[in-house]
Amino acid sequence: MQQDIGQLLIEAATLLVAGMTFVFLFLTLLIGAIHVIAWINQRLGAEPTIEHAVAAPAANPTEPSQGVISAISAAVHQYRKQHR
Amino acid sequence: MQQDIGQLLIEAATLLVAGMTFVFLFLTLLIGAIHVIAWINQRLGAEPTIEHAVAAPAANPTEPSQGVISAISAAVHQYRKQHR
Amino acid sequence: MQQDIGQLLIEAATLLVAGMTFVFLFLTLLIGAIHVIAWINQRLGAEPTIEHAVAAPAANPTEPSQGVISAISAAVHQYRKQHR
Amino acid sequence: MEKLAILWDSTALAHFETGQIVMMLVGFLLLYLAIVRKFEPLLLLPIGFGALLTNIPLAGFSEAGGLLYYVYKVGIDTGVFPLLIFMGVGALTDFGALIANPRMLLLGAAAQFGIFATLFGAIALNYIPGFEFTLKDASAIAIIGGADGPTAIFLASKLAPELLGAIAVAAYSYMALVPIIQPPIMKALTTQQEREIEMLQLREVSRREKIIFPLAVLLLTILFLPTATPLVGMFCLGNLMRESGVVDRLSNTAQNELINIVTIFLGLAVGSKLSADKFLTLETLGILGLGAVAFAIGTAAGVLMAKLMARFSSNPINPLIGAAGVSAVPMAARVVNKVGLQANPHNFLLMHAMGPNVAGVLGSAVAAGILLALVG
Amino acid sequence: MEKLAILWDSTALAHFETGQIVMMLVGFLLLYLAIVRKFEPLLLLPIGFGALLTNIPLAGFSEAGGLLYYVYKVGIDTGVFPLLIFMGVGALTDFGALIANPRMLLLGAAAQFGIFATLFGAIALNYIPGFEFTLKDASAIAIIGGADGPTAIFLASKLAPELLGAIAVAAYSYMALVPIIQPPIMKALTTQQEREIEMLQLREVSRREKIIFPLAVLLLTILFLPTATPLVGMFCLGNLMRESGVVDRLSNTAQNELINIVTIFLGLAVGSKLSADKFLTLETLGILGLGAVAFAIGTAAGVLMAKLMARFSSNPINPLIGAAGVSAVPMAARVVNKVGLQANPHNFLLMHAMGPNVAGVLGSAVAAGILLALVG
Amino acid sequence: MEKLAILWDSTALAHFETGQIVMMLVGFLLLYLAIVRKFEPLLLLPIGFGALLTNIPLAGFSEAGGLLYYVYKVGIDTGVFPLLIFMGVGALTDFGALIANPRMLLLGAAAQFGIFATLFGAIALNYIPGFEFTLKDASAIAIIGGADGPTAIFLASKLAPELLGAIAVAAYSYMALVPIIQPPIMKALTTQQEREIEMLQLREVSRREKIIFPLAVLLLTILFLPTATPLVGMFCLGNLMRESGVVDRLSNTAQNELINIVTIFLGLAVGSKLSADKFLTLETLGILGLGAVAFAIGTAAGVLMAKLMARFSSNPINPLIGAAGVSAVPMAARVVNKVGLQANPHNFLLMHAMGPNVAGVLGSAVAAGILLALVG
Ligand code: NA
Ligand code: NA
Ligand code: NA
Repeated sequence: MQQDIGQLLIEAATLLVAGMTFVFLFLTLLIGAIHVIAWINQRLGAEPTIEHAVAAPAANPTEPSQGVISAISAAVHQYRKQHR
Repeated sequence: MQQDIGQLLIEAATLLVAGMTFVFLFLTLLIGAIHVIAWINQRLGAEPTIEHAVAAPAANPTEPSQGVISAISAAVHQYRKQHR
Repeated sequence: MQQDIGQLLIEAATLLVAGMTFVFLFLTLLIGAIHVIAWINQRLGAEPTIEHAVAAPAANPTEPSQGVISAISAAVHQYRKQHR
Repeated sequence: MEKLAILWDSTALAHFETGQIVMMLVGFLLLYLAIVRKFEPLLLLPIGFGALLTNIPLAGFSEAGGLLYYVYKVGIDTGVFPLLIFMGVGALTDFGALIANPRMLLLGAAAQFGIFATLFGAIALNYIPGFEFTLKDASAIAIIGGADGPTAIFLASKLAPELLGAIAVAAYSYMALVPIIQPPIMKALTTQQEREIEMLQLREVSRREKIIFPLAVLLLTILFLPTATPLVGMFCLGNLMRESGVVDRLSNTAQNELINIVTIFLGLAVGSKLSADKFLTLETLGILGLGAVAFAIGTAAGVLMAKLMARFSSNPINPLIGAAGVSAVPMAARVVNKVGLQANPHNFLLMHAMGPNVAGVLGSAVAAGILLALVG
Repeated sequence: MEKLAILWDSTALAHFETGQIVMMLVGFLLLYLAIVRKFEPLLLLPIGFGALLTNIPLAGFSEAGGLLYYVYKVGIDTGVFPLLIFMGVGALTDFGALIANPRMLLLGAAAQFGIFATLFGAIALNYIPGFEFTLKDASAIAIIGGADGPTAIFLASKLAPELLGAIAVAAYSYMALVPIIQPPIMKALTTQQEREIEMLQLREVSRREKIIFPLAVLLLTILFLPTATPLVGMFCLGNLMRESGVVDRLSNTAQNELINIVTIFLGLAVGSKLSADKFLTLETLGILGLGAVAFAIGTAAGVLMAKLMARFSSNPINPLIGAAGVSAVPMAARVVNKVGLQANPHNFLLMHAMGPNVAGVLGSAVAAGILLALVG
Repeated sequence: MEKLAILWDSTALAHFETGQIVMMLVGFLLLYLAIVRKFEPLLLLPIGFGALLTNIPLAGFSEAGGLLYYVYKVGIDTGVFPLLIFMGVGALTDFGALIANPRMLLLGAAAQFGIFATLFGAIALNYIPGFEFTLKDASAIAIIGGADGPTAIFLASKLAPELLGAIAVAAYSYMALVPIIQPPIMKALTTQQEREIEMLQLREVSRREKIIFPLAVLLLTILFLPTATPLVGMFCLGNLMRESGVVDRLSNTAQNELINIVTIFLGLAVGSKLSADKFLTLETLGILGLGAVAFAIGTAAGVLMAKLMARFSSNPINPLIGAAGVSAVPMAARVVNKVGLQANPHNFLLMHAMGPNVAGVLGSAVAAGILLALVG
C-alpha cells in the first residue's frame, strides 16, 4: 500500500507541474488577448457614448437586414457544400 | 410524390380558408363581447373610484358570507341531484 | 358499521385530549424558554446597537479562527473516540 | 367545410359535462370573491383561475403533460410550495409582541381546540349516511380550524390529497370571513366592561431575543415533535433570516419575489384540484360546515381562555385578544382591534392581539405535527 | 509531459467539427445583433450564448446531465417556459386601446393571413427538391408570421421540435427587423393622403371593463378553441392579475423577476437547439425565406383590411395602423407611428396602433390553437 | 394515555444518536459564526440551518420525499445551483481593473499553486493511517485553495460528493478567515519598504473592451479547456449580460433575486450533507487542515510572484497585491488594502488588488477544469 501511495504521489506531482504550467499558459494567453482587444478597441476609434446608446435604444437597426439573413444563408450553403 | 405534395397543398389551402374563417369569426365574436361588456358596464353605473378601492383594502367584506357558502352548497346539491 | 364509527369516535376523543394536552404542554414549555431567553439576554448585558453592527459589517472577525477550527476538530475527535 | 367540422368538434361546446360547467361557475365565484369582495385575493384569484383552467374539456391542463399537472406534481405532491410559503411568512413575521408577553402563547394553544373538536365532529358526521370520513380525512378537514393556509395545504397533501381542493378553498374563504364570523362570538362571550379593558404597554424586545427565539422554537420542536419540523423549521428559517440582520438580501427575497412566485403556482395547483368529481360531493358540504364550526369553536376557546387568564393575572387582560389565537394573521388581530375600539374608542388592542395571533401560527403548526404523528 | 498530452487531447482543438465552428459563428452573429444592433437583445443574447455553449466539443451542455439539457427538458419540452412568458406578457399588456375601439380586432385577424398563406407556401416549397416539410413542419414555420416569440416557441415545441431553433431565431430576428420590413410595404399600399389621416381620440375605458375583458377572452377561447387555452389562459391570467388591482405584488413579480428568470433560461434552451445537424440544413434557409414572406404578407393583409374598413367606417381610419396587426408589440405600433409622422408631423398614431397590435397577439394565439387542433 | 405514549415515542428524545447531537452543535456553531461573527453569513446561515434540519431524527429531511432531498437532487446533483451562482457572480463582477492591467493575471495564476500543492499534500497525508484519499478526493479538497465557494461545490459534487459538506464548510469558513490567515503571511514575505510602494493609477477601460473581454475568455476556454466551460461559460454569460448594457433587466435579476433564491437553496442543500457519518470523520479533520494549508500556500505564492514581477516591471508593483490572487472576492482585496494602509497611510491599493482578485476567480475555474479533465 505504501507503494500505491508512492505512485499516487508521483501522479500528484505530475498534476502539480502540468496544472501550474497549463494555468500559466492559459492566463498568459489571456493577457495577450486583452492586449489584442485593447489594440482593436483603439483602431475602432471612440465608441458611441453610453448616453447615446441609452437615449436611442433599439432605435436605428438600419440596413443590416440583408447582411444578417444572407450571412446565415451563406453559412448554411457553405456547410452543405462541404457535407454533401 | 408530386401527387402527395398536391394533396398536401389542397390540405394547406383548406387550412388557409378554414383558419382565416375561424380567426375572423372568433375575433368578431370578441368584438361583440366587448360591446356587451361596455353595455353592462354602463348599466352598472359609475364604479367605485380606484382611490377608494385602495384606501379600503379588504375593508368591508360584509354579509356575503351567507351568500358564498350557500351558493357553493346549492351548486353541490344541484349537481348531486342530477348525478344520482 | 355504527360500531366502527363508535370506535372512531373514541379514537377522535382521545386525539382531542392528547392533542390539546400536548399543545398546551409544548407552548407552556415555550413560555418557559422565552423567560430563559430574556434572562440570558439581561445577563449578557446591552447588545451592540444595530447601527454599529451595520456600520462595521464583516469588519473584525478577529481571533475566533483558532476557536472555530479547533471546536470542529474537538467534536470530530470526541465522536470518533466514542464510536471506535 | 370538413376542416370547419373538425374545428367544431374540437370546440368545448360538444364536450362539456355538467360538472365542469358547475365547477367553472365555482371558479368564477372565487374570482368574484377575490376581486370584488377582496377575500384573500392573493390565493383565491389564482385558485379560482386554476379551477377555470382545469375544467376546460379537451385542454388537459391537469392531465399528464399539462401545465397544472406539472405544477401540482412539483410543488404540492412534494410539499415544497407550502413549505416555501411558510419560510416567507416566517420572514414576514415579527415575534416582538409575543416575546414581550409570552403568556399569550396559552391563547394560541387554546384556539387549537377548534381543530381537535372539529376532528371529533367530522367523525361524528359519519353517522349521517353518505359521509365516510376516515381519521386522516377528519384530521385534514379539522386543520381548517388552524386558520392557516399553507399548514392546511401541507397537511391535506399528506393525509387526504383528494380533499385538498375543498379544504384549501374552505380555509382561505373562512380566513377571509374572519371579520364576519368572529365578532358575534366575541361579543356573546364577553361583557361590555371586559371589552373596555385597556392593557399595559408592552416592553421593548431586544434584537438578541428575537434572534434566539426562532432557534428556541426549532429546538423544542426538534426535541418533542419532529413531525412538525418541516413546517416549523422553514418558518423559523425565514424568521431567523429576518431577525439575524446579516442576510437581509435573502430575507427580502424570501418575503417578496420567492413567496410571490410560489403563491401564483400554489394557487393554480390548488385550483387544479377543483374538479367536479372531487369537489361536487357531499364531503365538500361537510367540509364547508365543519370549517365554519372549527373557526367558531377556536374563537370561543381563545376568548374563554383569555377570560380565565384575566382572572389569575395581575395585569389587566382584555379577553377579546383571545380571538386572535386562531391565527389568520393579521386579519384576526385587526378584528380584535376593531371590536375593542367599538367598546372603548381609546382602546388600541392591535399590538396586544399580535401576540396570540402569531402564537396561533405556531399552535396550528404544532397541531399539524401532532396529527401527522398520531394519524399520518 | 504525458499529463500535458492528455490535457491537449482534452482541448477542443483536436475535436472541433466544421459544423460546430459554423454554428459558433452563428452564435457570435446573434450576439452581435443583440448587443451592437440591439435586435431583441433580451432573447437573442441568451439564444446566441446558448448556441456557443451547445456547440463546444466535449463539454456536453446539451447531453444528458448537461445544464442546457436540463433547462430544455424542464422548460421547453413541457411547454412551461413559453407559457410563463405569456403570463408575464399578459401582465404587461394594457388592452385599453383595444377595448375603446374593438373593431381593431379585425386588423389583428387580417394580419394572421401571413400565417396561413405561409403554411401554404411552405408546402409548395416541397416542389423544390430537398424540401420535405410535413403539415406539422409547415404549421410550425408559418407561425413565425404571428410575430410572437413565445407563441412560436410553444407551437414549434409541440409540432416540430427539431425545427425549434431555426424557427425561434427567425421569429425574433424578423421581429427585430420590423422597422425595415414593414415601412416599404406600408408605403406601397397607401397613398400620401391616406397616411395623413388623423384619427379621433379614444374614449376612456373603465377599470371594470378591463377586468372583465380577459375573462371574456378566456371564456370564448374555452367555448370555441380549447387547444388555444394554454396560451390564451396564461395570458389572460397575467392580464387579470394586472387589472384586478388586488394582487399587485403577484402581478409585479410576473412582469419582472419571474419573466426575467424564465427569459434567461428560455433563451439558453432555445440556443441549445442551434446545433449544426439541426440548423445548417436546407430547411433553415426555407424557414428564413418563409418567415420574411410571412411578415410581409401579414403586414400587407393588415393594411389592406384597414383600407377596406376605412371605406365602411363613419370615423376616419388611417390604413397604416393595419400593419400593427402582426403584433410584434410594441415595435410594430412604433413603426406605424413613425411612418405616420413622416406623412403628417401632427399625426400621432401610437395609441391607435396599440389596438391592432395587442389584437395581433390574441390573433396569433388563436391561430396557434387552430393549427394545434387541425394539425397537431 | 396511550396516545401520549405514542406521541412520546414520536419525539426525537427517544431516537437521538450521539452523532446527530454533535452535528446539531456544528450547525449551531455555523449559525453563531454567521450571525455573531458575520462569517460569510449568506452561505453559512443556510448551511448551518440545513445541518440542523438534516440531523433531526424521524423528520427525514434528506430522505427520499424530504425537502432537502429534493433540493439537493435538483440543484447540486445536476450542478445547476453552483452554475447559476456563478452566472450571478459574473453579473456582479467588474473586470475593469484587470483589463487595465492584464499582467495581474499572472498573480491569479500563481495563487493557484495553493490548489495543486494541496493536492500533493492530500495524497501525502495517506501515509498517516486512517487517511485514504483517492486522487478525486484530493482534487476536490485541494480546490478549497481556490477560495471560491461555487467552484468548490461544483467540483466536489462531480468528484467527491460524499466530502461535499466538509469541503463547502471549509471553503466558506476559510474565506471568512481571510483577514486572519493572510496578513501574517503577507508581512512575513515582504519588507516594510515593499509594503509602502504606491502604484500608478489605472487607465480607464472602455465599454467595448469590457464587452469583448468575457467573450474572449470564453473563446480561450472553449479552445483549450472545454471541461471548464460550464463554470467559465456561465460566469461569462453573467458578465456579458452586465457589460452589454442591452439586457439590464436580466442582469439585475441574475445579480439579485435569482442569486438570492439559489443561495438559500444551495446553502440548505450543502447543509443537508452535514450528517454525522459523512462529517464526523478523520477525513474532515484532514480537509480542515489541508484547507488552511491551501490558503496559506496560495497567499504566499501570490505574494512571491508579485515580488518577482516587481523586479522585471518598469512600473512599481506593491507585492501585497499578490495575496489577492487567491480570489475570495472582495475580502482578499480589502485585506490587501488594509495591510497597505498600515504600512503607508496614503497607499490605497484596493483598485490595484481587484485585478488579481478577479483573476483569481478565473484562475481557480481554470484549475477546476484542469482537475476535471485529468482526474474526473
Ligand atoms: Na392557527
Ligand atoms: Na400576431
Ligand atoms: Na481563486
